[in-house]
Amino acid sequence: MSPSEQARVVEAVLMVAAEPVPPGLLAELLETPVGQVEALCHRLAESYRTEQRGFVLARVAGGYRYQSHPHLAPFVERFLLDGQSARLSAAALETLAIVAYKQPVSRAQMSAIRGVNVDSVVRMLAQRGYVEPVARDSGPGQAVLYGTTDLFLERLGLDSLDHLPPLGDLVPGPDVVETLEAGLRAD
Amino acid sequence: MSPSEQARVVEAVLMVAAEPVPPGLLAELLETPVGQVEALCHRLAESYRTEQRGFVLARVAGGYRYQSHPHLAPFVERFLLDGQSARLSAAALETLAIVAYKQPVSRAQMSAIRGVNVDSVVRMLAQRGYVEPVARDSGPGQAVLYGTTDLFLERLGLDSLDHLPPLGDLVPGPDVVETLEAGLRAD
Amino acid sequence: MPYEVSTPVFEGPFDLLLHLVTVDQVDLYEVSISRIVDAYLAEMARMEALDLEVATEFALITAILIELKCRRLLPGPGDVDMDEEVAVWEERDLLLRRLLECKTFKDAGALLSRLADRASASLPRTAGLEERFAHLAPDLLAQVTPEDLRRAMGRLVAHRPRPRVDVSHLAPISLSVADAMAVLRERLAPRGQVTFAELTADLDDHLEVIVHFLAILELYMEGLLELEQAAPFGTLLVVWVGEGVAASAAAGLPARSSLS
Repeated sequence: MSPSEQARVVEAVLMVAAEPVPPGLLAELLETPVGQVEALCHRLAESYRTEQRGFVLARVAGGYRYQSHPHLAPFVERFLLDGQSARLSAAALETLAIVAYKQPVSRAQMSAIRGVNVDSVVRMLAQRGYVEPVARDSGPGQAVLYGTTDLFLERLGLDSLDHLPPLGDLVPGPDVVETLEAGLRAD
Repeated sequence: MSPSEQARVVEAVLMVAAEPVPPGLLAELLETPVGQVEALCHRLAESYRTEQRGFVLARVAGGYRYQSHPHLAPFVERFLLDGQSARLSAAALETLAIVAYKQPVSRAQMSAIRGVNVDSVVRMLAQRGYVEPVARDSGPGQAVLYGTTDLFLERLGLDSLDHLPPLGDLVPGPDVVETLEAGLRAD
Repeated sequence: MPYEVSTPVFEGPFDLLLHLVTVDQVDLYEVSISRIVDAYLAEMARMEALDLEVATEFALITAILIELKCRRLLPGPGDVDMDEEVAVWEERDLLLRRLLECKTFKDAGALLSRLADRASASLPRTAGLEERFAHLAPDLLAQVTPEDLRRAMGRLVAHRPRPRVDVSHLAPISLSVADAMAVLRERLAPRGQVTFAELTADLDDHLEVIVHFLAILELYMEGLLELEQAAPFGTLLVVWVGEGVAASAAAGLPARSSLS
């Protein structure tokens, strides 16, 4: 693969990555020594600078990621204040409810209950500070378990989790519980 | 603000946006007519193409967003590992097509077209966020009417429902009609 | 999602009909039911174990074919020639339209699948908010109450799919016999006598005609009307003999006692 092709792959991968990507991972993907990847990212970052792009290629937390250019922060801030929808989506509300009532709970368990992948929703909820990793599953895989935060309680006006409205009459029949539990065990 | 400065702002904002950003929002931010924003984004997308970037500026679900370049899909897929959303069955796709082209449409109407009960399929499509209740029938029974969501447009890479290929193109050709007619000969 | 359930060959009766007509070139009206049954038994024999869903599907399709044949055997609403001819054609056209519509959306589904496949080669950026901007994000919980959470959880628990009996093959009946009886009382009482064809002239749906016919039989059993037919398949005359006739145009008819 030519260096310019390698650069394209790095651009594509960093564009879709949700977290900083360690150079080692990029090296594996490109089947190239890490040193070469570092040099490649360096050149890319440099080119964005000289082209005066609105984004930068930053080295953070042991990896590379795209960020908005610091000079443009005022615009980004205005965009975030005006442009973001201030309502919680139905998907986010459901996921938050699962974390609130079932914590500590893994993403796989949330997905099993909601029937869809919850990764991006959980990331958003964590970014907003409503949920956070609280433990690791003791089973194989050691999945991260999530719980709600103090900010969550504060925003909902709750003293503690004990003050969440009891599910009570919502509790489903034993057959449904069985199905649910079978689903939860499957991960 | 110069056009190149405006382009930088667009780049910065799109880099932090989690959803497609409508041109109207960018226009407000830049204090510029929408038409100019559209032209700007067009030029930006064009420049990424000619520079052979690993990412593209796509117009989806009524807004702009960054996406990985389709040619680099093999690398991006290997990087993301956790498979994207599960594929839909033929039954689900047919039902989704009915909603897409006939919306707003009730479950009874979908059943009538497909000749089978669609309840569980519609529930699954709603859970995945591809369809949602959009209205209620004014007639007796006030059936829930369904429509497609922005997520549906995003998954199909469409800017709006107007960009769906016209249903007229899909109507079976004269040969099929002839065969069917012969098969249903009344005497 | 670990797997997708897919019915082995046919997805619903239309799917089967489409297949029979377009691929096997079967003439639905001419073919004997037993031939279809044979074809289906052969299909099921190829399966490893008897699948209840497929067996149901098979029963359902047979029922539909019988329904098709029955519909054709039903006498047309009017006198012999033109009306009947037209009715048969209309019925056939309706079925043809439905099959074409079903085929159209089948193809549309395949098209959506191709679009989605193409789109999935280009994945979106989802990283979202950088942490330095986190404090600027609007409070998404501003409108949310603890009760909202409880309800959301309730929806999730309640929405578990449960096994259910598929009754979609039963055509929806918008009109009950009781409804039709009420309608007929209203229409017959002032007019005294009227032909069945006239009574049902404004009905498009065969099923509604049948419901009206059943309603007439009910009213006959209650002794509220008499039926007259000069010859088999001849004009069916419905004569109102119930209360309310005296004031109507049919006042001259002799009162009759209940037959039931």
